[in-house]
Amino acid sequence: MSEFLHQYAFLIVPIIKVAILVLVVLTVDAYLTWLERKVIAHIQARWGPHRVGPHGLMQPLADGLKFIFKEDPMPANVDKPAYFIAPFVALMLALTSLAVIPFGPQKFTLWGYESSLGIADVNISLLVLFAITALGVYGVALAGWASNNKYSLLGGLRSSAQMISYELALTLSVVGVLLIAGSFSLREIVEQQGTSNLGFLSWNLFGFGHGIGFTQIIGFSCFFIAAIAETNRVPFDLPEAESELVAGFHTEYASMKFAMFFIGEYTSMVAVSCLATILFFGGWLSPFPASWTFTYYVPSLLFIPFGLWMIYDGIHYENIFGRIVLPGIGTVLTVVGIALILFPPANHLLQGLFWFALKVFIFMFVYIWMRGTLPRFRYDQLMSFGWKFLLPVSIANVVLTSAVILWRMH
Amino acid sequence: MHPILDYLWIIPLLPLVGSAINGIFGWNWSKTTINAVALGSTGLSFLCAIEAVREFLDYFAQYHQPFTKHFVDWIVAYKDLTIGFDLQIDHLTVVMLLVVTGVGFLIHIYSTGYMAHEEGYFRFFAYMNLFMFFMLILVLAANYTLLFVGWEGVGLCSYLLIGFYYLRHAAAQAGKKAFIVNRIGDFGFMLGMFLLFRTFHSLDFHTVFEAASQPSVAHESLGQFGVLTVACLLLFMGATGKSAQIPLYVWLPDAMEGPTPVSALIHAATMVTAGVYVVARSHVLFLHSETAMYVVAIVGCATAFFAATIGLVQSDIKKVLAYSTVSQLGYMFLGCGVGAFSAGIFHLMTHAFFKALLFLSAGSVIHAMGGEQDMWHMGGLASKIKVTFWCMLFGTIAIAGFFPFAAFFSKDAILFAAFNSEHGGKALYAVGLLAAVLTSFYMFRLVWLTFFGKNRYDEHHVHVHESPRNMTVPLMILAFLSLTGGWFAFPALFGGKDYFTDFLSPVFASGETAGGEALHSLELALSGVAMVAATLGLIVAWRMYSKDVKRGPETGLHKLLYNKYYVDEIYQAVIVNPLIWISRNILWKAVDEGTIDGAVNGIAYGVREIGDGVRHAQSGNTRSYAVWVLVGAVVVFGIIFWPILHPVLFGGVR
Amino acid sequence: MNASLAIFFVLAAVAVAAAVSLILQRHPIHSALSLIVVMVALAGLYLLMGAEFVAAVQIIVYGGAVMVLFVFVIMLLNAGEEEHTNFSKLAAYAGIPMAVAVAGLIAAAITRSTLPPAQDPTALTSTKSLSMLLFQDFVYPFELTSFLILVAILGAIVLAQREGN
Amino acid sequence: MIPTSYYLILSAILFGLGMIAFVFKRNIITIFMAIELMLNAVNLAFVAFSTAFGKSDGEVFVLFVIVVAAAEAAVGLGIIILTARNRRSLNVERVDLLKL
Repeated sequence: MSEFLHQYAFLIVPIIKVAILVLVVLTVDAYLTWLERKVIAHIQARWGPHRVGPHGLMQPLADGLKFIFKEDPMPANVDKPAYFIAPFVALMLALTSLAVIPFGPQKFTLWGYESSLGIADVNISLLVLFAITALGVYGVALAGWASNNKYSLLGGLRSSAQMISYELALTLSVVGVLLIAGSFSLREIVEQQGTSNLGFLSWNLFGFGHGIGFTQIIGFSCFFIAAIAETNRVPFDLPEAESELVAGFHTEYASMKFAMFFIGEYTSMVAVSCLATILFFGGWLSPFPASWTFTYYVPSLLFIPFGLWMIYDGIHYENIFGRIVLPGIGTVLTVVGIALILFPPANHLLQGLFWFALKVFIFMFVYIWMRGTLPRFRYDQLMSFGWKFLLPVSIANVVLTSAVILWRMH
Repeated sequence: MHPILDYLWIIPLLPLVGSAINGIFGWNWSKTTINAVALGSTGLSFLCAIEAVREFLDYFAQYHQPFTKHFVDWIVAYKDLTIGFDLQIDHLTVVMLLVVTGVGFLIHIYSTGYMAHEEGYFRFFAYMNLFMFFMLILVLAANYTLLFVGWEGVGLCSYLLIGFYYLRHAAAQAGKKAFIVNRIGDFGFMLGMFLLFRTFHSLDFHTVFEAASQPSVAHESLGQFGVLTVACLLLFMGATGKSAQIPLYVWLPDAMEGPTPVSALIHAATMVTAGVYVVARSHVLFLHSETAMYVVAIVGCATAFFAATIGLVQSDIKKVLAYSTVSQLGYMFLGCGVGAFSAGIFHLMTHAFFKALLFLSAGSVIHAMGGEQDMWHMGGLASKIKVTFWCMLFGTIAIAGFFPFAAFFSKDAILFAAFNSEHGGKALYAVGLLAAVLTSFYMFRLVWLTFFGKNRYDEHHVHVHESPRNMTVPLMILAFLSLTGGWFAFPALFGGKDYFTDFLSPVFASGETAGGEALHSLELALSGVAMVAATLGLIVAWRMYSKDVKRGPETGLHKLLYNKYYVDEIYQAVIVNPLIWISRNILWKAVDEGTIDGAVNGIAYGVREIGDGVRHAQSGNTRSYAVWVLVGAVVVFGIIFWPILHPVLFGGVR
Repeated sequence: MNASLAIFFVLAAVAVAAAVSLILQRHPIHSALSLIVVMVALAGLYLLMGAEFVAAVQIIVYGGAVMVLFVFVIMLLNAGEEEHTNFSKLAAYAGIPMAVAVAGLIAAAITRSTLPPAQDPTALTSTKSLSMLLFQDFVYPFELTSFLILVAILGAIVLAQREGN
Repeated sequence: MIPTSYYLILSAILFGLGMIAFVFKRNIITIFMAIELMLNAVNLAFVAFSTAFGKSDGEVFVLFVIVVAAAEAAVGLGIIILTARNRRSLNVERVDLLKL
């Protein structure tokens, strides 16, 4: 048994990692929807989902079941192959993009096969990521074209145009970071952000790790805006502008196919957030200088109070189910927090993941926040903004950064 | 040291500049301005010529050789063909130079009066100056090519001036005739030049004559049809064309269509003597070939007689003078032919004087008669236009050869030379003498018909008036010259030396036929005979025309003569018409339209047919093109990969 | 039969199959999809050969830009199934044989020619050295290509704009 | 280790398929795709050689080819749009006149 494992570890370990990742990502997506609805509701002074489970915590589950069991009608004379392929393309590419993202610093050895946190650790991971993002267009375009529906077609064309337009800005805004890091490997990019002992100041966003002048704030701004556009989110969500295109390219899709688009979108949101975290926010690095060892207890300091609050809040919940579930979760969190204090190795293991997750969560929140806040762009505004403002600015950023680097070299 | 010699080109250049100025700007200038330019340029070049002569004599006294100067390279074509713009002066050139510029200048002055009322005044003088330019080039040239340039140039000017009244059909025709007939002669001339170049690998006079005087060459030409003979004959062919000798004389009488000053300058004094000049210039070559000399002498002699006979009965005053010119030129060639080159040139000079005088006087008469040229409508003019009459009389006496006028000396010298030249000289002399009789006859006939008897014209329409001063003065000067022109040879009569021959001796020293003092008594005797001949002509003319005569019916011989032996008609029938027929039916219809056009059209047609066939490959269908590309690729790869592939394909073989 | 060889054969099979489907598909958009597959497969082959950068560029530019352009145009012109006209007899009869002949010649030449032994992909130059080559030895051609792109953009704009504006 | 000749053969096959597509397809756009396919085949050969010789020049050349292909696509598709507008057809066999 074990020698079998040892022999084929190079296959088995990645498979396991992929399984775990997919599960996690799907769950995260599901609860992102819940989070989004909740947050927007509260922004709009509503309750949001509140029926299914306490605080509507079971809502995603219900939605999933609904998606699975719903009828899947197919419009007349659509282009079948394209119609079927499109959602798969969308979802698959989105998931694949996560494959090259490193989630933590650690390398561990399982059955004599050394691997890292993260599926594949290729040394051009960033390029691969962009390559996959570039292909992301097809899902939308094909869907829009195949549905044999003018609104869908318009939506598809719009989103494709939007994607390739902002892809340029996206890629170029990253070049600054690449110039500083001198590598395509995300892991190396993160690591070189931690070289100095300045904490968050040495992140590429501020760039003090290398001395004054390497700040990538411009780059980050361009990147984030372009990323939003890439993922068709507000305020760039024209492809699915209900008011004008009745939901754009996925108008004709129902049930599971629609779900695929949906999941794909959220996954790509996650992926982009991870990317932003890695490139500009030091990935899994903690915002404090590495020498401040006491900061290792920050996770616990977050978990324990939150858990205690949940217990307190839970026991006052109106229905019995909630009174059981919420305190349970609270207990778990508190226990984890205490455990982290008690077992430093585990704590050490979790540090990277914690900070990474926290940063990504913040990004997701910003996404949702913007959706609750900003109005939608007009199409021509979108295009002219992308081509006439974003692209030049990111190019200027590249020139600036390379100039600074040259200046520093001499 | 020699300002003019060093810049010899100034002499021809001046008339050219004058011609250019008049020709370009003269069209709306006043006659005064045009006169200033034309006369100024000509006169200046005359003065320059005199100065050049003075300097040359000085130079000759120093170096005893002709003056030659190379100015610029003109043609550098072949390793041994380098033709420069070289000018040369020797004693022969001196004579020609003075005659051309001097007489030319006088005639220019005359023209200002004669042409005063003509259209195209500026055009006339532009042509005249241009003619002067080319003529000077001709006489100054130091190699045959440059000489040929002048030769063709004067031909051109003669054409332009004959056709000066280009609105008159006859004038235009005459111009063309002169041009074409000259072309025939020039053809021979060019062949001669080619032959010379082929033989001596040069065309410079100096080189050619040096080489020709080598005994080897002389030996080579002993076979009577050696290279030199042929070359000389060809050159002489050119000379016959230019100097209107048998058989190419036909153009000169027609050339009288031009204005009279033109006839005087070009067709009497200067251009037509170019042939004689060439023969004299090339005497070194001619002396090597007795045949050529014979031909020259015989042709000259024949022309002298033949033209004189025609001159007997012409009624147009200018035609008479034209034929007399032809026959006088014949004399000159006779002189050259019998080896008396200096005598020929001597006659050339004197003839230039008196013939110019005669023509200008005739022009004056015509001017007086208001354009009338037929002598049968004149008569009794002697009292009305005295100056003209006397000048004409001077000229007549001079040409008739009375003592002590010019032709007496020059013609005598020729006849004497002919008389005591070996083989057949006597015959030549006899014919020459006969021609002299005829000459004095038709000249006096002209005088009587024109100036004496009762007038045969209509008083009311024609207002006879003496010509203006600017016409009569040149007449007087020429009259004086034609009286004194011959006196260089005066002492020869009394056993003294002939200064003219003496002057030219540096040039002709090589081959003058000796004579002179040895047979002094004989020469005196022959002079007497010549006088008698002239008097005979005078008396006959007096007998026939002194009393007023009616124009008799032309019959028999008279008719034949009056129609110039029908030579023009014969030429027309024998040469011109066949040529036209050949050109039209063979060269044009068969060769040009049939062969050349046919070939061209055929090629075009073939191309079109082929294109029509191939065009179907151009279907415009991209897929077909793609397949063609593939076919090409297969071929190319097959060739490139052949060394690798043939084991695959033909591995089994052997 | 080691892993890389297996991967090679898989990718090669995919590529060829997709190319064939490019030919057999009646609808241009399906041909376009097949072509995308071919390109991705080729990218994989490049990775296999250790040419990572080229692989990435292959997908980004070809897959992400050029083919998207194609798909756009197809959508824009709303191209339907292609009609199987046969106006060109030559293409109908000689076309495919000729193409096969060319390919065969090349293949034969390849099999006949002596090639250098394949090297270990890991030994291949890294992206960094590639960039060195590109920006030092080939810098002028590189700049020229940028001009080319500029010209192409202008040309495309001029061509595609309607007479109206 | 994979012999270079495998890659070359593969590229030859792809190239041949591209040529077949070129002469076989009638739709201008598809024919254009065929050209792209041939370019890709050539690229494969380039990379294979650069691997075989262990020099990056081949890859550089591939980059240039890709750039040129992109430019070509931009212009070519522009032309195709124009043609389709004027001719109302995408069939090359119907586009066989230089002027309408």
